[in-house]
Amino acid sequence: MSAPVTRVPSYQRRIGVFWWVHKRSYFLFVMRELSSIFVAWFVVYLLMFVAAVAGGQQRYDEFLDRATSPLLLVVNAVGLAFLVLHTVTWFALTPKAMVLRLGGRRVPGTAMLAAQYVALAVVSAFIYWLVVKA
Amino acid sequence: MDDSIAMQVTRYRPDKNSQPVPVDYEVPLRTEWTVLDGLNHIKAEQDETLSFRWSCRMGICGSCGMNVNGEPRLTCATFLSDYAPGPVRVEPLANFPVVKDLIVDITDFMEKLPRVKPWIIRDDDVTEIDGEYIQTPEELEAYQQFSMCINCMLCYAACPVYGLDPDFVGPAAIALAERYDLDSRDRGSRERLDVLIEKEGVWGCTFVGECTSVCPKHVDPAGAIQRYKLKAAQESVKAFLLPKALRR
Amino acid sequence: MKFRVLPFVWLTFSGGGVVAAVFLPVLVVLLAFALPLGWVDPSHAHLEGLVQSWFTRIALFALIVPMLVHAAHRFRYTVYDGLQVKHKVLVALACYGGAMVLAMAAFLVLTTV
Amino acid sequence: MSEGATTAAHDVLLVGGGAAGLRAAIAIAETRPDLDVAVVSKVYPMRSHTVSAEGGAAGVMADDDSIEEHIYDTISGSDWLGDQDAIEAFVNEAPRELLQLEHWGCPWSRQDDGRIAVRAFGGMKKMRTWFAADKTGFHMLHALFQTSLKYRAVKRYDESFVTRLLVDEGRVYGVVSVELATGRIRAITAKAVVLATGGCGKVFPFTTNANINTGDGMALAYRAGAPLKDMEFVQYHPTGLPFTGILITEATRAEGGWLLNKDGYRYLQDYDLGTPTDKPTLRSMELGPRDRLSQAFVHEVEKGRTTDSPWGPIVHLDLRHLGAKLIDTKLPMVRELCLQYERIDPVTDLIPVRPVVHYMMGGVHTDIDGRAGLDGLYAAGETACVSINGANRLGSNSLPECLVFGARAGRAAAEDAAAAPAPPAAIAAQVSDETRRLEHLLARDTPLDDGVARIREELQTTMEDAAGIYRTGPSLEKGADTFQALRERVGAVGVRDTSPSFNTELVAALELENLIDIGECILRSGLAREESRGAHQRTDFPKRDDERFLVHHTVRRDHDGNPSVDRLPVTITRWPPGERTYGR
Repeated sequence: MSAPVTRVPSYQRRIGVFWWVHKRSYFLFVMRELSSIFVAWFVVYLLMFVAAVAGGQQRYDEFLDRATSPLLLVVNAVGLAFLVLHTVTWFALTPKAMVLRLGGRRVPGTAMLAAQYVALAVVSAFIYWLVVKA
Repeated sequence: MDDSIAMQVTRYRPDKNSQPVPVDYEVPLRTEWTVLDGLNHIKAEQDETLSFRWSCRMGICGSCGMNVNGEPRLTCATFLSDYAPGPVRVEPLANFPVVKDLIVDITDFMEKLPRVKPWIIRDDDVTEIDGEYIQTPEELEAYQQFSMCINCMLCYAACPVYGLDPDFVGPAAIALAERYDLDSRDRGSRERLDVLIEKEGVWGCTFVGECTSVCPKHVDPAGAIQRYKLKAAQESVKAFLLPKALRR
Repeated sequence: MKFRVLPFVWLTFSGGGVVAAVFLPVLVVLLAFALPLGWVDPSHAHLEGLVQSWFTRIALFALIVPMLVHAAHRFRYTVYDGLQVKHKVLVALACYGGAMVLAMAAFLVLTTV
Repeated sequence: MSEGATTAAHDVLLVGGGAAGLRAAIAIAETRPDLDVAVVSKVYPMRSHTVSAEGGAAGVMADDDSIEEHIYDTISGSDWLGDQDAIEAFVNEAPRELLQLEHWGCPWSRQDDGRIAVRAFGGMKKMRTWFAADKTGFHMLHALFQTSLKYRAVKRYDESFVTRLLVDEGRVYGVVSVELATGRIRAITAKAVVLATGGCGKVFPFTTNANINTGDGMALAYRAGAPLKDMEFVQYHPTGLPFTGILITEATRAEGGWLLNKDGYRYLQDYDLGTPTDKPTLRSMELGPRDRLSQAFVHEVEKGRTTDSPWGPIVHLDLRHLGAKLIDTKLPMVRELCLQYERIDPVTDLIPVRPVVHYMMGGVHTDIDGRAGLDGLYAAGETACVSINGANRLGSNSLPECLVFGARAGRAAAEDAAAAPAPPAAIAAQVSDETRRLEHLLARDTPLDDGVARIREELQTTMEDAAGIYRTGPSLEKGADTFQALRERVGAVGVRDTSPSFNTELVAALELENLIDIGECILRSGLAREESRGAHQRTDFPKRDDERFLVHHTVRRDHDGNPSVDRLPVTITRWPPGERTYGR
């Protein structure tokens, strides 16, 4: 079926650039999306770390030195907060985006959520062991 | 409880206003009155020219959606007393052009809906019906929630992506596509995927999730859209990796 | 089945999202706080051994690329919607281009160390 | 709206986009794809009042059921006023229509083995009511609407209000409509017009009906000279929520709900409706027909055994013994509505209910193929009176009625359109007349102390007082007198909103004209029927009188514009009039 096209005269409202500050859920959404900046930043940071380690003891010490500068600590602390926001929201959204079926039954969202946190713990422990203990 | 409440209603009369303006009214505050009852009171007693849509006043026809205090709501299912002492701000649904007062133009949705082919598609061409397609309660349950959409447009009003990019097919239409995909009687998921894999299909969605939170019928358009992305990705990978003969 | 590039980008974006959610927090805590502030103190030799291993380098590259795509893809839509920059092609080029440059840098760093 | 009317032309025009209109549209698109079909509706089709139907749709399906029994239930339910040939066709075709809808995706509730489930319903001897939880009408309407989208050849004029039928020498050639969004007046010509605009509950103050149910199609036909039929029969549904009038479906009682008076007593046993059993018994007690249950309520009020509420006396519907699980799977919307509008939970609380105007048995007089009293004019659904409902409709017969007779009217209209003459020049004059009339209405100043809303309210109260569950000659006379005065005020009323775009006040004024015509027809038909039958109960004539009144009343507008009532024989084939018994 098709409706005969008659364009109706109407008032088109404009959306302001700061549409997302007026509502909590929109604000959280934009913050979540901005975590992407810090993901990119930490990738760069990770590469700098690898380069520093590979560059020898002295370059590694210089790297650690620079990393304790207040500016970098603040940037990294803010970045970590955004990253945690990313992790929490990403985990929360996964059960909504995926329907997992086991034996014909839908896996409940809470189970999927729990599984992700378990994965996070295992991976974190492994990497901690790899870097610090092994 | 006070015996009246202020309602601030956004009005736009194309022959009188160059843009929407808020107008204040005072209506009786009664426990059983909804925002829609307040508007009807204004129309009957204070200003006959106030225009808005409504019909069933039981939350099923989907025509009385408006933004109440900034949130898209069915006004027939939103009680004035929940906003006491007021004022209650009533505006036309966000993201749609305003035709008059609280009435928005939803032609765009009406044109998009047929694009996702929301009807049963079969490969067999049944001409004589001699019985029902068998569908177990579990198979029914698989799509039931997506079949609850009343096309009230609250999800479009809540979706910033639709507001900023009107080409986006949008939550309700995609949820209805998913409703038919999940229906065990349907064979049309490939055809719908071909529509939704385009860039104005599912990809504009950034999973704000507001469509799902504002839905008065607990449909989950946000989930449907994400699942479509996954489906599109899986099918694309399959098409890319497998030789033609093995696909499907 | 129509061929479209977006599904592949989205798949990589999602993979990157998982990696960033699962692997990145512990790495950040270690590399940005625990090591510089001396909460833990593995020897330089140990760390050097770790980054020199081909396993580590391949693994890192495999983690980094999707994370870059993730960041680029997400940032691209944030710029469209949040900031309402309407030069869509330009934004896409800048975001995915930036990710590609960083991926190449990562490749260089990881192959030359 | 001053540039005059624009024009469009189609082969078949459907006025109304609910179940009957959409079913007709699809029937035409399928059987005559060469024809150009258009649906004009004053709301978007998915807003149509079909959407509010809850309980289900009857169709013989179960192995222990038979066509014969459904026919008999419907005839006795109609108090022998239904036309038996029409009822036979209806019962025969209903199952196929419901299956067709199943093939179009309607999510019917199922048995464990995947076959269609059926439930009990009032006045039905067998379980034969198909249901989609308790949102049957909603699901049917959306399945029909979405399926209709498949047929790109079918045009739609959404949110266009039809104000007049174009008639020349006894033949209908189309309509004049107002496109609401722009105020544009449009003449739409067609070789056949099907009216499917639903009911007229808004003639009464307290109704389950939606705001849009203003009897538009009935009034259009009436003003064009076609007769209406059985207009005295207005159905009260026994269980509506006080204040809102929201319907609590009969399915609540079919699933085992009880009606209790203020003493917690299942009062229906006092009204020749059987004896109470724990499990529901078909055609007994709470599963009696709607007319009898609503009448029993009035007697309870008279005996002082009802509970007072701010909105008048109420009784209680008790679902508590059904348990949360059954309520959630079979009656989810009832729970939702109670929680939302009454802030009570039927799992633990009693639901306050009272009878509420629900359905119009009467309507545009049609034959079995939807042919109304003018050439090229058809009607189907609640707008029409075929009649299968007679003096009282059984719950769950109205949805399949929309399908069966929507499809029939559609097919007949298509045949007609293929052979119909082109519109004559004479209708152009009618279009300009109508355009002038609408422009005049917009330009007219409304008296300061009067307005559409006020007159409508008085009209509705007048109807309630004159023609409620029980009527008398004097009450109907008095109502008719009041209508004379109301009619003068309607003639004088103008609209304050002068803008062309979405003028809801203009629409309300035009709807008011429809309401007053329909209300008057109800009162006049009611006066003429000096007996009590089904939903028409005259306390001054408390008995059914087959000698004088085993006839339909048709009401037609005479040359002075007044309603004139005539008689039409009831078609009786195999089922001679008998006593209506329930619960024994």
